[in-house]
Amino acid sequence: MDFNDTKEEATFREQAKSWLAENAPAYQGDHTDDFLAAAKAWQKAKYDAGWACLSWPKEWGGRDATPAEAKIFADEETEYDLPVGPFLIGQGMAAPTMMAYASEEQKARFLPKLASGEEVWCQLFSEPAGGSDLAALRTRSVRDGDDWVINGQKIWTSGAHYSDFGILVTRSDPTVPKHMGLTYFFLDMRSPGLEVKPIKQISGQSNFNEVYFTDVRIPDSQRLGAEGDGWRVALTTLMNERAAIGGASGEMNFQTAFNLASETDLDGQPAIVDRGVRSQLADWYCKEKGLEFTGARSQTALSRGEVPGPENSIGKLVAAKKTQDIASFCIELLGMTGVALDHEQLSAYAEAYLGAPGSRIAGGSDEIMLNIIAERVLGLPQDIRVDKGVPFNEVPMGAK
Amino acid sequence: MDFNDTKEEATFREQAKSWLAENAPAYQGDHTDDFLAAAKAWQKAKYDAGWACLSWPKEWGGRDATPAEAKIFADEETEYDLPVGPFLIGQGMAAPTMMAYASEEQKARFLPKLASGEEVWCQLFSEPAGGSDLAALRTRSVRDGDDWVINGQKIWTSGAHYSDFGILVTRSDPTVPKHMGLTYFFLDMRSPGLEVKPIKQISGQSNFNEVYFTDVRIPDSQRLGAEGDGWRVALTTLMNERAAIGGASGEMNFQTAFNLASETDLDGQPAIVDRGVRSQLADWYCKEKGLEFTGARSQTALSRGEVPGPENSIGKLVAAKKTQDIASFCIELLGMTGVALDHEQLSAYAEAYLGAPGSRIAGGSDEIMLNIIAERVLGLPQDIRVDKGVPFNEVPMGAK
Amino acid sequence: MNFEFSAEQNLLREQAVGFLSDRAPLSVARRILDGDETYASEVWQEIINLGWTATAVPESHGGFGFGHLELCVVAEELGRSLAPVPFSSSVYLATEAIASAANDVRDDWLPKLACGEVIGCVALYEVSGAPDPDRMNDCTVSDGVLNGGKRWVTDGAIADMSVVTARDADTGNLCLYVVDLSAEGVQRSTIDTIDPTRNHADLQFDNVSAMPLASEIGDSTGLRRLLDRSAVLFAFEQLGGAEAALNMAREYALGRYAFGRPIAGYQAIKHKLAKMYVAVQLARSNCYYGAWALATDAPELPVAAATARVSASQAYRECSEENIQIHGGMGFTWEFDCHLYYRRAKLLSVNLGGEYDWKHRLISCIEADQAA
Amino acid sequence: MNFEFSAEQNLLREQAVGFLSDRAPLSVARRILDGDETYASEVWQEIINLGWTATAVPESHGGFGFGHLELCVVAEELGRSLAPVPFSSSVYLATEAIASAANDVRDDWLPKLACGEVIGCVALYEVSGAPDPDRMNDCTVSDGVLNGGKRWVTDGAIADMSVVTARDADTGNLCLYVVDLSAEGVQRSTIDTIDPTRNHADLQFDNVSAMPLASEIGDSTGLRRLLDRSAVLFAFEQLGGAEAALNMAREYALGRYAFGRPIAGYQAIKHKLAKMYVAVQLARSNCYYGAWALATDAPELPVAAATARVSASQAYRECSEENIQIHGGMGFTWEFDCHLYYRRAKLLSVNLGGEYDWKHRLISCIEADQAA
Repeated sequence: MDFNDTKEEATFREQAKSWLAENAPAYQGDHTDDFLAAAKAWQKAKYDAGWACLSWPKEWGGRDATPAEAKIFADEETEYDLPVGPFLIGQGMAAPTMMAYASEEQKARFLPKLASGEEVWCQLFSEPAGGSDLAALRTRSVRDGDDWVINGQKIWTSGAHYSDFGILVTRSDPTVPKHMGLTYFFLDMRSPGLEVKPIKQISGQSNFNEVYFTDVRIPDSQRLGAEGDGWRVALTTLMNERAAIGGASGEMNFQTAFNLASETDLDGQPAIVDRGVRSQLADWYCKEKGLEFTGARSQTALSRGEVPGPENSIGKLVAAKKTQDIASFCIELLGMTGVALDHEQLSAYAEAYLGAPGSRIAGGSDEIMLNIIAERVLGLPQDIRVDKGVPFNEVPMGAK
Repeated sequence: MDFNDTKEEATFREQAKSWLAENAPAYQGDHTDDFLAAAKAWQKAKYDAGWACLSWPKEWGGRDATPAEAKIFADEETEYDLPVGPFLIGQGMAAPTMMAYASEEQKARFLPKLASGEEVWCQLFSEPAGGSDLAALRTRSVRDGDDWVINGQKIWTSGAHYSDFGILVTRSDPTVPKHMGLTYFFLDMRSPGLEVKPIKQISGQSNFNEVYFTDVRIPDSQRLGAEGDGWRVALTTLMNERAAIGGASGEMNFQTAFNLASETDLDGQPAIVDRGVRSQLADWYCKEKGLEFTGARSQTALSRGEVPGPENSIGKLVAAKKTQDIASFCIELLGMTGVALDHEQLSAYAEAYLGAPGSRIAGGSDEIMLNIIAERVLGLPQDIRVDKGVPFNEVPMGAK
Repeated sequence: MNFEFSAEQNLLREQAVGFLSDRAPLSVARRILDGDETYASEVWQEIINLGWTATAVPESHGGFGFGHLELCVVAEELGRSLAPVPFSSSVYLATEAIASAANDVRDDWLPKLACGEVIGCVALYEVSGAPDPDRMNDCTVSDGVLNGGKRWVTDGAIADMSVVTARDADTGNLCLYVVDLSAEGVQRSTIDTIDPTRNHADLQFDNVSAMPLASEIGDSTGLRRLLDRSAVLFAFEQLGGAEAALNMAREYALGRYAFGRPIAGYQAIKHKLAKMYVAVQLARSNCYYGAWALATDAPELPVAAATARVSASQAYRECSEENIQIHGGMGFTWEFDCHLYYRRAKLLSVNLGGEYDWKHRLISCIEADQAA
Repeated sequence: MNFEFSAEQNLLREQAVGFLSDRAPLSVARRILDGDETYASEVWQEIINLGWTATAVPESHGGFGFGHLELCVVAEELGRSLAPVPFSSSVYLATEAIASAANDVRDDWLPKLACGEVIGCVALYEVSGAPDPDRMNDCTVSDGVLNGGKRWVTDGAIADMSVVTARDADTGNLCLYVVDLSAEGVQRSTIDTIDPTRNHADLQFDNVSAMPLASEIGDSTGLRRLLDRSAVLFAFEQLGGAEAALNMAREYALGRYAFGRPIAGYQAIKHKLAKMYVAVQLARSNCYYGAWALATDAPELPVAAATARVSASQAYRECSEENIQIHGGMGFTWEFDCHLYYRRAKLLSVNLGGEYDWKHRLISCIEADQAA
């Protein structure tokens, strides 16, 4: 029971650390001006030096590293504030799917450019009417000669506006049960008939898009898996989702609340003196440490060549609610200062409070996380599915 | 918006108050020696003076009072510590069922003795395998000439050991769906073949019994409703349940915690000085007042001739958990004193902590209360019933 | 027992519901959110025409002479509609303060507030935290002249007059003063908050004429009473908002299908909605307690106000957060209305001091009662 | 990264699981609950034979010289089994205290504790509340003679020796002393608690000979260190109990049918179990942190111990309460085993100071760290 690397891991970490120390700072910090260009430059630098997509085969731009090594590099990389977001989906979800289902030619054509950051990919799965019922998608694909013609709408597509390619699940046959009529493709995001619209969130930010398809044509050669077998392909993609998304970020954490409570007056004393405040802070500290050390246990499993299980779902569940609660606590402590403009923008606490609902929902709501834990970890029965075996076009859909 | 009675109600309350002031004290206080005898004496006193079962017709021992008047008397009655428990089920649940389904002769025979307290009744519905699925009962009734023969087991029967009669739901036909094969009876609790065993609870008390039936015979004349129509009769009984049970008692309430926090040292000061403690206390105060005034709103509905709805389920839900939390809080505040013997018995807080789980479950668990509110108040869909329309003897039952 | 609103009061409610759903649906709040207006002036004008601003003002001063129960009804419905108007500032706060002022001040201002000729507000804050009299030291009045600054004044950029807490330069007592905001020396700068549907401004006073509300009320007694009374009305706004968020969540859950059935049929959602309902019911019952105490000026007012306020803040927080959660992905989009309640809930929760402060105060009031 | 128990430690765990499920199933705890025995002496004897009491004692003093990680493994499994034996008192507390004592005391007592020849305990409490050094003033030692009383001593009626906190009559310092409980002048009276499966007694000392553990440790330093170290081990017992309660609930929910299907399939139950699982996982991870700090005697020990303790107390409370709730009517019967966890959870939660105290302490430790 220690926090130390094995000898091999320590060597690897040293190499990673030293390469990062030399190269990362140049790409660090404020990259809002041209975030994508900065991200591509950093990815290219990693690729050129052999630090991109570590666990991938060498022939596609990786270095055949172990999952533990990949995690070590990722951890060290987060010590710097680097622009890595645009590649998470392409490298984390599209690439494993391409590896499993694309032709050798396609792999040779696309994977190295995913690794080098030259091309950015997005994922076109969710639809407005679907929500947590992912397979209830309606975007239609109809075969037309050597092409497929796509009509419909996707939603929650991160990075659609700057992506070069996308992975897409469609319904090719609505007359069979839900999971059986799906077909999976990848496509050029500049295809005619494809329109991207940003979604404005509560927080005012737009991290997601809606994508509209009007007679978009995809060559059949870009089908992944057999016609009607799209759900199986999608599961390959989704199995990699949790790993790619990671925990909710911790902009509002214990330390935020601790610092604020130390600086803010409550009844003539610093709020931190108050035992009720302390109790609340201690709760968050224990949650945060609990997640941190759960992470250490996962890393240990990787080190031992084991696969960490869906128990990692607790990270998102606990962290997102904690962020909301900490933001709310800080606002209440500050009173009106907490909800008002501060140096031309809303207080960081108000911003976090507005952003938190998104964190509690995007990538799977609290309730979905609980279902995952209940079913996949504890082995409890699935919810009853009234749509089981029912042809998709006969399943009740409601109005919304 | 006031707490005042209407003129008629005020007059009635005055009469009730003055009669109670004159008569109640004689039956008040420690009645542990022969609880049942004390209860019967008090009921008889009320009956003789015309204060028993106020809302019943006069011919059966009541006085045709309005529901609001009945509630006023009940409220005034609780100002004294009187032994009323043994009659709640008989008068509150058995009697309305008898009024609806028994013959005129039977009503004349049984109702006045229910009102006078001469005879005590119990309710034989729940079974070990049933739980919240009340209709899944298995106790069999088989027609044999003019009699029915009963075999099986009931559970959670309050007062079975001192009751004279009982109301009973049985399964007369297991080959039809759950709700369709039930038949309802009343029976003499001294019938041969009937055995009562007390259930010991966590708290060490025994408020409930198991009742075993071995070839118990009931005359067909004591059937209530048609053969196979028992569920409809049972619903009549159950509709009166919430009213009869009322909220969980508040032995551990805000004042308990407030007093203890005022007397107990925390870090060199009374705990009440601590804002975290205050915040906790305030929560309970708001819950308690919220329930109290929700009661006032129900009483208003009665005064206006309206029927208070199932929103009263919130009383049990909120109060039972609050009791558990207050007991737990008090224990934690006291440390070892809270869990140890104090004057030859466990601290009142430890006793309450041991009793609380029963309150959170008996009469419908927290989860059932939430379902009731969701379905009956908010009109949300029922849970999916996989046993719907399935013959009872083909429904999966599990091992427990 | 008559612990409900009367038939007449419920008639007023029906009228309010009809008017607000017609003239102040959520699209009006959204117009203010997305646009440059500081408030919905046409809705405000109609509210004046309906006489709501005069509800609890005595007939002697141009009001309707209804009691405060009627005002509670209006407050609940305004809270439900999220109407972006300066009602709370002008009516719960300024009018309440002026109504208890000395004769001359009252006779001067009350009719104008009642008939809507002027919009009032109350300026309390100088520093962060709850509105604590001990931490109001910047504004002082000397020889009837006010100097100093106030922050985060709700409707500060809209109002024509403001009640201001300030120190009497001679005695050091914290008193309530009334100030004409059109006077020279008043500077206002609009600030944005988490809820852009309500106007807020910082105010600066440089040698501005200020009238004491009542010379005999020293220290914080007058302020405390004002906060308690307005807290009941704010609690009703919170109650209305909480119930609206619950209803919105319920509607959505009934209409939204997943796996072939409405999500309202899944226990996770059912029980969440049931818990929201419980929170709303407890808040409603406690708000009625507050209303009774407010209307009868009962000695229980401080306890009742704190009880109502704590319950209503809790209910609104829970309902506004869970409403988003039940909406799933749609819930955190700008396009859906969920965030309007989420924003308003947080604003209303902190604007008279947060839940933790009111809980502290509640126990203090109970301690005082039980010691007496 | 190697933040898990080692293969050897897991082997020890397997042995412990095997032994305890065979020799100390819940029926043993129930025997003590319902009967007159103070503890399961036959289980205790076998535990001694297995050498568990010698786990972390150095070989020089008759122990196995394993580290404290092995002791954590044993603690978790004992917590899971609810074995009614004086292990925590004798090993986590008395042995830990003696192990850090001055040479003569250590050499005298440690081998006896290690080989199980004597059972030890620690006597801390004089008044209600957390074990606060400032509130231990009744017991004093003058010229090596102890007078005073201690209350609620776990295993006080079973133990052969006790470590006692008492004031040095000369300096007023609170020090740790060791007392032979068979000595004349020791009076013990067994008391009952919420968890009758564990023995408790009040102790009275009238002129009893007492040896200081270490003359140089004055005030509460020694006590504090002892509490921190034992808190980690208690946290592991709580973790084991919490997980056992979770597993019991899960099993029951899978086998119990309502409306034709297992109640484990209803979201209200599913999500409850998932939340219990989350609490247990967070507690487990934090317990490992505590174990690491304990085993390496890291400067993080105070923070790590408090973190483990708070998390484990929370997890055990939640799991033991919800286990009953999931069992429904059966859950609150004496006959079902749910209450065994419910009782033990509450006992363990308060016996070194409750959750609220440990949270306070956690923040104090963090403040000290961040100030340094």
